[in-house]
Amino acid sequence: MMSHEEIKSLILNYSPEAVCDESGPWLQVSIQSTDWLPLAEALRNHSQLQFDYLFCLTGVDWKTHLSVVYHLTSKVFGHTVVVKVKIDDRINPVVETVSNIWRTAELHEREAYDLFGIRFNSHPDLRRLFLTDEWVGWPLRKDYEDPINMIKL
Amino acid sequence: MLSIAGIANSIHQWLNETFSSGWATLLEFVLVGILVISFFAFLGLVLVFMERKVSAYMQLRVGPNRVGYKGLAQTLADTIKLVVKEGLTPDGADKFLFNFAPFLVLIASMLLMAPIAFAKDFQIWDINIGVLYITAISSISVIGVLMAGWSSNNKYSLLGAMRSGAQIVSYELSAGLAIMTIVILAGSIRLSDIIASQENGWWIFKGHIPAIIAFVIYIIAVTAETNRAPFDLAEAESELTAGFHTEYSGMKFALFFLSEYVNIFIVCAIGATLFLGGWMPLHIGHWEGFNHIMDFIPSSLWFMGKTFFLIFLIMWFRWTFPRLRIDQLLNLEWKYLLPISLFNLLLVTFIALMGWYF
Amino acid sequence: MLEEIGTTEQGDLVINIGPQHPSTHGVLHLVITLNGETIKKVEPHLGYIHRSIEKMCESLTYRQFIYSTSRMDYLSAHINNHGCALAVEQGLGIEIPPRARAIRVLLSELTRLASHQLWWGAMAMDVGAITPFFHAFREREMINDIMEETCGARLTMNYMVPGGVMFDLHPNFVTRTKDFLRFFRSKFNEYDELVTNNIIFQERMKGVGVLSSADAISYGCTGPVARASGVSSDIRKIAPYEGYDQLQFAEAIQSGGDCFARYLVRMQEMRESLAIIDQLIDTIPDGEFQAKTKAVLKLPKGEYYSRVETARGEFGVYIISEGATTPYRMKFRSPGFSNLSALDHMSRGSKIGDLVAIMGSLDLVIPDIDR
Amino acid sequence: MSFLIDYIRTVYKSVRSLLIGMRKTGYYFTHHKEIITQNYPENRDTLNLPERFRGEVVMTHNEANEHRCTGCTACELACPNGTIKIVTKFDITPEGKKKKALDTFVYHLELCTMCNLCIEACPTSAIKMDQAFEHSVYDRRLLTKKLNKPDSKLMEGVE
Repeated sequence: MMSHEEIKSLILNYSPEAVCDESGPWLQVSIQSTDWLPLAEALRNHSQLQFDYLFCLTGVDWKTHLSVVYHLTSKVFGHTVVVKVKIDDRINPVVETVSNIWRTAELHEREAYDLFGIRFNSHPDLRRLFLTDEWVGWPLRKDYEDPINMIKL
Repeated sequence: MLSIAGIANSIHQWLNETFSSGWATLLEFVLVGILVISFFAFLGLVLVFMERKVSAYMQLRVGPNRVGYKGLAQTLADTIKLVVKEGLTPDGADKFLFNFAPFLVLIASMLLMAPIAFAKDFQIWDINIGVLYITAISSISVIGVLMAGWSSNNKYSLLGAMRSGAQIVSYELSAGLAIMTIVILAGSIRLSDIIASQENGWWIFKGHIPAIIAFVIYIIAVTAETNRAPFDLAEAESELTAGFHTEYSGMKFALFFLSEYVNIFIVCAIGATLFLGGWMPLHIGHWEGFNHIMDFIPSSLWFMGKTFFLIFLIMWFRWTFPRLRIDQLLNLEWKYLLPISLFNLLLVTFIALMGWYF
Repeated sequence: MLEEIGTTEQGDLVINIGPQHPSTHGVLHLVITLNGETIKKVEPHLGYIHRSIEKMCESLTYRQFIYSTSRMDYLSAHINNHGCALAVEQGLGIEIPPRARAIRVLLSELTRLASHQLWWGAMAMDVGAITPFFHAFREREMINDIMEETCGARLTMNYMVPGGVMFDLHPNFVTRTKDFLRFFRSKFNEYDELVTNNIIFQERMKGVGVLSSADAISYGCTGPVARASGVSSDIRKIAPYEGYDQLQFAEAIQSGGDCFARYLVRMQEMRESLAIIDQLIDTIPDGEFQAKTKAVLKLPKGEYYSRVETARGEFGVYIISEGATTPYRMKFRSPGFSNLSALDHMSRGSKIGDLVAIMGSLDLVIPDIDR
Repeated sequence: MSFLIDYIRTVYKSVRSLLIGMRKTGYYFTHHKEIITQNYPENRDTLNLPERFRGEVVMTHNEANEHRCTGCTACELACPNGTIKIVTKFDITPEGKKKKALDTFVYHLELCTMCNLCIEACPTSAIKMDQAFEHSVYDRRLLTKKLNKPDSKLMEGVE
């Protein structure tokens, strides 16, 4: 089990622009979407990190930008890290897929695409998951409006 | 003594006295036809009700208990519901085959009724190749199942029918070989002869080891042949929803349902005839008093009792065991049942030659 | 053989299993490509029961949203609520009274038992034995009655509130639970007699749907599915919550990775749950069953993540708060969703009957997948 | 030779495991006292539901047709699905002041999930959960209920 400091220094090696936040129980790393793929490969393959288990993938709409939050754990060492990937382009948000690194990401990324409209580059099968193919809009975005199906309390 | 055979004989005499012999035979044909069809309907009602009650008690339930006295009329109510229900035919189906298949299945099971001796001297047709007739006719029903599966234009049905075909064709082998065991012991393929040969003891007792092995194999094989659980792959509801009869509704479905139960009755009746002495009462060696009491029980009751015991056994299997997979099903037949029954046939031939049976 | 798997060509059968199908236990829709009886590809189509609970939660307060998570994994509704309550408490920084903790753990384990019992019956029914289903319901009914008496509902209890539980335990709870334990122990060997030792059942399960431990991790499998592949993934052990670290129980792990291993893991878990209940039932501390909380809950700005072990695996609640009375973003990491993603991998090259057995051994609850 | 022994052993073991299962179902077939089915609705009179069972929300009224609801809308705010709608009116108190009071307590049973949050939120214990569970009706509109009885008044001393 590595301390936050050690993980942090290793991560900063790979993406020097990452911003780390140690306030929570887990180390939180914020990076830009362009830096994500090299960091993901490093997190998975580095012999001291080995984050082999992606247990949560969350899309978040921050009104000004979108972000994807990856919760990663290493089953070998037991340490956990939270990576927040910031996507500035709200109109056409794109981020690299990690479904080839963590197989579970395939369905999770489809979910994020379905509900937030985040495109995952080179994803093997990026389609709507829950909603019908002809659905218009991205329901979990904060500015989504649907006068027919949405019930306001 | 009033017996079924006596009644049948007096009707036969009366008809021959009243009409010319040609008319009398024709009337007897009609009479037998009506009897078989009504017996069919009655069997369907009774066996479905029995199955529901047996399953209910095994599953800690009460079973049907609302319609009629203690729920006895439940199956009747269901039949009425099925009769008035619309029989749908799917759009892409082969209409003729789709509608013909349930009747073919039913006719096949009706034909099987002919050589069965329901009581002493009470048999529709005592054909001299009885056993051969049974094994030949029982394979016709698979054509009906294949027809139903193919003509439905449904992939589930097709898969179910194909499974059923593979299954029935392979299990007929060991059922036939098990029957052969008794044929060797009895020395005849006429059913009345086989029953007569069991007057001093049923074959399952007289033939000891090979007969018991043959009996077990026969029960397993006919369970598979009638598509009953644990071999109900043709209609495996958790895999293929309803298999070959997925697209059937109303009365056409009811015919499949009916013929399934009648088939069970028939294979159990044949099993009872071959292994358990048909209508022969239970006789034990030299216990004259006991044997005499047993003789008082009517032969038809003996036959029905044995048949329903076997039916209960098959129902018991269904409500206890999980279903096999198709490859395991074929493995069981080709790797276990067939070698064992072939070996058993050899054994019984040897025993019969040496006269080591009682 | 392997090359041809995974491609659709002429002569392949494409079959829709579901959305209405007896073995999908709900409205799961699988499009399977078959070569004869052999499966080449399984593609899940989801969304038939998608209610977007995550979006709904954004307009519900922290007290209100807990009830809606019961509707996700309805078989372990109580544990789902538990995870939500833990996340809110983490944000509020409340200390929960010891009595409330004991009650929560007790009911969570009872829920796990009830869920596994239903799974056992459904699993047996998937492979064609119908009778065990009713036997499973006999015991499950007793748990439901206990739940009904204490929580007021049988399935979707909504017994959790931030800071504790809604009511105190019912006075009959302890005696009835002990009765149940005694009864269940006396009937537990029936489970083995009817199903586990049955040769047909073993043949159907052994060597079917094998998932290696590396694949289990990569596909994000949790709960019994991961543990059957030899991956230690019990949140109660690796990140103990609610005093699970003070209880004596073993993590059920098997190495086979096939359906039978998953079956054995769940059977073992039932025994462990019984052991946990045994340890707690006589030593429920006295005191408050609810911590004092404000009428209107406001979580400080920040992010909160809580993990619990439901009957199906790891359930995560991820709350992003902007300091308001409602969450800014709520994410539920449901175990079934990740477990389902391994289905295609596991069932390639096996028969249709195997697919049904694999689905049964994954213990899928469709509302949990769709959310 | 060992192949043959294995073969026979497999057959024996398999048959034995099947027979054990059949013994169990056979036991239940013959022991009818183990049946767990309840005969509903014949047992309606003896059906005892636990007092905490949540069937529907009702408002308690005493003999003088008085309820305890002040119309504070705490339950309406606590409800996650908008099941409760409270219509208030202004009563004139003897002192001549205007006072907010309950006019109609509308309860949409078809939306209710029996989560108990309204009962927990009620400051005056005006509403409670009832054990009735047979809610089926042929018309959905019948499920929208008015909980305060006609001409009922606020109980004395409830603020």
